[in-house]
Amino acid sequence: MKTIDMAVDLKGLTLENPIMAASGTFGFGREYGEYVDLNTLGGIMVKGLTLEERKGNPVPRVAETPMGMLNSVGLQNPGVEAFIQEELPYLSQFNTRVIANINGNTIEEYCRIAERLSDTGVDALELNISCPNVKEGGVAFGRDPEMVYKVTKSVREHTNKYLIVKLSPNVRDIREVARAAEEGRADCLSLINTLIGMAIDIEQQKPILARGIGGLSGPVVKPVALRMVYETAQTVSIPIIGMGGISNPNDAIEFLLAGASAIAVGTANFINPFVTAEIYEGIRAYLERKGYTSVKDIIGKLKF
Amino acid sequence: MKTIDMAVDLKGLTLENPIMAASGTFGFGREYGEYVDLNTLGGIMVKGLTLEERKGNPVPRVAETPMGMLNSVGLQNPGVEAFIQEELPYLSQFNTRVIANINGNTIEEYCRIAERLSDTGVDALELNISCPNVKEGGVAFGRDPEMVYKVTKSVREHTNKYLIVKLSPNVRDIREVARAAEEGRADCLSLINTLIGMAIDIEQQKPILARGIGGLSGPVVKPVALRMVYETAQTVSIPIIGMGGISNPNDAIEFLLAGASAIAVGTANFINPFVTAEIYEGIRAYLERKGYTSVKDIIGKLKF
Amino acid sequence: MKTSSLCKVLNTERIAEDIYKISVTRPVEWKEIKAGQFFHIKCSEEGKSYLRRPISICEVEANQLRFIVRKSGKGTEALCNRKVGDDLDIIGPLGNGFTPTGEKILLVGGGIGTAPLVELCKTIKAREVKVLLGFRTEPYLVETFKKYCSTVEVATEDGSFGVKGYVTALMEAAMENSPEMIYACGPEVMLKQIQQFGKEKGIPTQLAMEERMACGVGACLVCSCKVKAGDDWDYVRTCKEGPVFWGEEVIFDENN
Amino acid sequence: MKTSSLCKVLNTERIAEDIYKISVTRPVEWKEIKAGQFFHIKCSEEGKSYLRRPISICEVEANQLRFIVRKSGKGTEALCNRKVGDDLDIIGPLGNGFTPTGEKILLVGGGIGTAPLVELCKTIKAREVKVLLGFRTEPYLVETFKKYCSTVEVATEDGSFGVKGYVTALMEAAMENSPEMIYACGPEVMLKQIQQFGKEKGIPTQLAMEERMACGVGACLVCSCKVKAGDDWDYVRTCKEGPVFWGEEVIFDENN
Ligand SMILES: Cc1cc2nc3c(=O)[nH]c(=O)nc-3n(C[C@H](O)[C@H](O)[C@H](O)COP(=O)(O)OP(=O)(O)OC[C@H]3O[C@@H](n4cnc5c(N)ncnc54)[C@H](O)[C@@H]3O)c2cc1C
Ligand SMILES: Cc1cc2nc3c(=O)[nH]c(=O)nc-3n(C[C@H](O)[C@H](O)[C@H](O)COP(=O)(O)OP(=O)(O)OC[C@H]3O[C@@H](n4cnc5c(N)ncnc54)[C@H](O)[C@@H]3O)c2cc1C
Ligand SMILES: Cc1cc2nc3c(=O)[nH]c(=O)nc-3n(C[C@H](O)[C@H](O)[C@H](O)COP(=O)(O)O)c2cc1C
Ligand SMILES: Cc1cc2nc3c(=O)[nH]c(=O)nc-3n(C[C@H](O)[C@H](O)[C@H](O)COP(=O)(O)O)c2cc1C
Ligand code: FES
Ligand code: FES
Repeated sequence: MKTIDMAVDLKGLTLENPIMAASGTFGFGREYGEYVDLNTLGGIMVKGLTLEERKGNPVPRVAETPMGMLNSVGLQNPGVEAFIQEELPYLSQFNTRVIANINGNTIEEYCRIAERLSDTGVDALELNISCPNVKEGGVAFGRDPEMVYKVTKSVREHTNKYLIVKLSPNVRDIREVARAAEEGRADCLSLINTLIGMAIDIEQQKPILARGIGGLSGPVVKPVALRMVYETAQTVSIPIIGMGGISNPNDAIEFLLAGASAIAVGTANFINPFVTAEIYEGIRAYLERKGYTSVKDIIGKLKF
Repeated sequence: MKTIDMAVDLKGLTLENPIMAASGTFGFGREYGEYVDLNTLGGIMVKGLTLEERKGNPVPRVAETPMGMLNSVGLQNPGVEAFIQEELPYLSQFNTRVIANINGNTIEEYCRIAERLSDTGVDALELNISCPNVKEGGVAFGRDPEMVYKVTKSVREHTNKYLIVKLSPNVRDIREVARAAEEGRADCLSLINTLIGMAIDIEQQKPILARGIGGLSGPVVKPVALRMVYETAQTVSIPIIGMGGISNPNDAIEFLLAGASAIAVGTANFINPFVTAEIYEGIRAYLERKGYTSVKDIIGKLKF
Repeated sequence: MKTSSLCKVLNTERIAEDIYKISVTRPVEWKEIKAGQFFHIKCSEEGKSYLRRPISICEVEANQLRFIVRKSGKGTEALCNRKVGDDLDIIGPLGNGFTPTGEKILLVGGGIGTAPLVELCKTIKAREVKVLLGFRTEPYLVETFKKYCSTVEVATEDGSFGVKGYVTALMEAAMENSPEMIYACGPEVMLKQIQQFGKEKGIPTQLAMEERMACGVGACLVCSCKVKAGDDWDYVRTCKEGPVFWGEEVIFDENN
Repeated sequence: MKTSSLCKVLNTERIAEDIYKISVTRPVEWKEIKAGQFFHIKCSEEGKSYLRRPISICEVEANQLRFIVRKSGKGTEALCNRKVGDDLDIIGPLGNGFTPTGEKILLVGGGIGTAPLVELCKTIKAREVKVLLGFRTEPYLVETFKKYCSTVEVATEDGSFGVKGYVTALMEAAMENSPEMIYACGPEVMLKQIQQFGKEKGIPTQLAMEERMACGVGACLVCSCKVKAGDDWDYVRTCKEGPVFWGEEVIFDENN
């Protein structure tokens, strides 16, 4: 077995390997820590945090769709303070990057959370400006390039942490939004968050989700996510963390070729709790078979 | 068997039943005419027409994705004149509505095609401002509310035909675009056209489609389409033709409940050439079982 | 570290209309399995259903596990159609399970909610176990329960078997020998009535709740159950803090 | 009006690595089936593959149809894994098929492209039929061809069977008895060479082309094949105007 260098460099943040867990699908690591060795992950993006505890939306919060699911969790979380006290010490034990996914209703809230996290052990902040499941703020921020620029710039001024901006796919042109985040001095972009969808129970003639609409994720969104990652990689010069439907090594490699420097796995964990480990092995095997010595050799190498 | 009234009224256009064939998936009716009796369809939206003949994009033009497909046909069509001479007489034999799907690179081109079709036997025009597979025009028109308003208004001034505007899902907010089309005096909206996606062959390290990106359709897009139809129905007062992934009676009923007055079936024809007939029967059976006497009774009747 | 388990389907048997008994091999790693816990099953390998489906353990044997499944949608249909010899991808056991306590206990099951009570009935070390079962029409598992406890009473909505009506109608009579605990599983309306009943009679209840799940292991927070938290309320995870809750904690929503 | 057809799988046999012979019942509605036509098959009922897959007819019998399928992706894998007794949802026969003509003919097949030539070889009424077959390594169908024609020659890329090299290398020698027609099916590079060869020798060729399909019936226009149209070129439908084209019409793209 040849040694293959799996480390990736996100220009300011290095990862031991390009496989991360996507925010909101991996809790604070404890649960899937029983299935995979958290030390083998490049990074963990924790459940979206808000300034204060949030109870989230009423149930049902999930609906199955063909090869995908809709969720409307609505950012249920214990608040940034409880995260720092109760979850971060646990996560910090592992040799993996801890990324705090932060959410606000106003620019000020984003800044305050960022500030609060600045002196902690988190390795990076991921600005979630695209959660479709909160009524106020969230969506509007992520859909408008002007607002993306503003919130990124403001948060940038309140923290020295490595700053990832997570983009919404529910936009007119992902390139506009990506450019705005880059101009606001994001260190990195992550995409995509969920598409917005709906499902109806025709017997009861009402939506399956209590909130009516929810975020679509899983294999269904992969073609859209991959296209957006590709377009973004053609547009910005900061690194990209690609996600959206990644369920196996093949999917992950597609994102790397399209220009993602790292990838995150979300919904696929629910189907297969071992999937991150399988993706690691699969990428390794692909690189070996194709004669590469480093995963960096395939990033952005799509022939087109 | 109770008599159930399957006719729907699109305010200016009546259909014998709400089931239509979606543009680009049903050619000019000849091929699927060998599988289903075209008289049993509410309407047929023909392959997208341009002023002049178009050869379309290089192959491969199709890629399979989980529960869906990407296409990049690129509006291959014989041109509006050849359609009128060679295809329309065939289609006019049937007791079904014939809808011409029209495409241009400029507002002027849209107007000229509309004008040319005004004195023919087509029952309606469907303005395709959202085809993702032509380089010029198409996408830009459909993604920007201002442009949607302009092109709709201009075409409106050049024809007396019933005017349907087909919306792109690749927008920031479908409601903005829907409102713009309504203000431009569209008689009806149809949605959604395809999402934009990509697929990569990791062995060859190149996109599967020759053009790189393509339009995503099939069951995968249904949750997004349904949400957009619902949002649009809450926003405009003109009727809506819903489409996107409809593959069985259940799907069709979801769209009707969400507020579509009629539905169109696209990609599902490829998997099951009899699907439109099965959807007709399935809707009938549902209405009967639930004690309705007319399909109109469920349109927009979502309890939410 | 937990490992993935492929369990071979040993037998699939239709025991009532749309109700199947599915027996699978028991992996050696799964040492302790408690009544009320569930397994998260990949019903279809091909994508007919995408998410796993939570299915309660019905009976635990040394070398096999038994589930009772109601064919109700895409996933359970695929599951019930699995053939003998197929490998089922299962994770579990998950959730908390029932807390066995008391000498005189009452088990109340409605429909498919009768299934998890079998293992409870079989393992609980109570002196007196009484079982009340409710079905819409065709009953099942009645004989199985009879093997493990003294009294089994059945109600059916259409009166086709046992007493006509809801299972909760049998509860008043069951008070005669003053049960110390009530364990229940079934439709929400039934659980709500039992909660109320327990409160009125001063008998503690444990209710096995159902909620739509995604991960099944506590990571995604879609399966929230509303419970009391001091003067306030809180959402906890049905898959992790549940699926079994004490009757006094659960808050049922008005509109359900 | 055409009807849907469910064909029962009668037999599935692995005939080489990743190559399967699948026999299904022949519905009575399918009266005429021509060599070179194809069927559009729903390989998986559950969504493992979504689109149908085009598969050429290999042999037509009174009561059954035989396909040769190479397991290469999701759909063909699902198809090859179908069990005896399963119902396959098939539409067809589709496309134009070969035009049989001439007394002395040459058939050239490469890899899985050998399959459609079997039915042609079997039904063509030519005096002399010579068959050239090329494989990467393990050959298949050779004995089948031998049943229906006098001369069968084989080339393999690694020389493990027959002549070492590409099948096109056998063509020069085959010119000895001056064939009047060449029919070919196989990878694009092979077809391109045969087109060129036919042009040089003045022998008409018919090439069975492959292109990715969606509808298979001519409605969606994804399967375009570039052909000459006077001084210009045109895209025609591989599924409808093809899959068999005259060699002189086809325009192969440079970069392929
Ligand atoms: C802890 C727990 C234990 C259970 N034990 C059993 C059991 O032993 N036997 C049994 O037959 N059923 C059991 N169920 C219910 C079973 O999980 C659902 O009937 C099943 O998920 C529905 O799936 P489907 O494929 O039939 O329906 P679909 O309509 O295809 O399901 C679509 C989605 O909705 C969810 N869903 C739909 N109905 C329910 C429901 N009632 N509860 C939870 N999720 C639902 C599914 O999980 C899936 O994600 C249990 C549920 C829970 C939460
Ligand atoms: C007219 C015609 C006749 C054919 N006859 C046979 C036959 O007799 N036996 C046989 O084994 N194969 C035949 N093929 C090729 C066969 O259809 C492809 O191998 C198959 O579609 C690939 O599907 P998959 O599920 O293996 O691959 P996947 O990679 O899962 O396919 C994904 C998508 O790409 C398309 N695709 C991928 N490769 C090809 C290809 N080489 N040609 C066309 N579409 C492709 C598929 O149809 C599908 O839509 C024929 C193709 C055509 C066009
Ligand atoms: C249940 C669930 C909860 C999620 N919560 C969050 C969140 O709190 N913050 C966030 O930025 N993204 C959240 N997401 C989005 C995912 O991180 C990811 O962007 C998306 O699901 C696409 O990836 P996937 O298809 O691999 O899941 C959530 C997704 C799911 C399915
Ligand atoms: C192969 C193909 C070609 C299409 N061509 C057109 C077109 O010419 N004009 C148009 O307005 N829409 C076109 N569409 C979009 C469909 O009409 C429809 O809006 C979309 O596919 C979503 O519906 P579906 O999921 O049911 O296919 C095409 C779709 C496909 C799959
Ligand atoms: S199902 Fe994911 S937390 Fe319960
Ligand atoms: S596959 Fe649709 S036209 Fe050929």
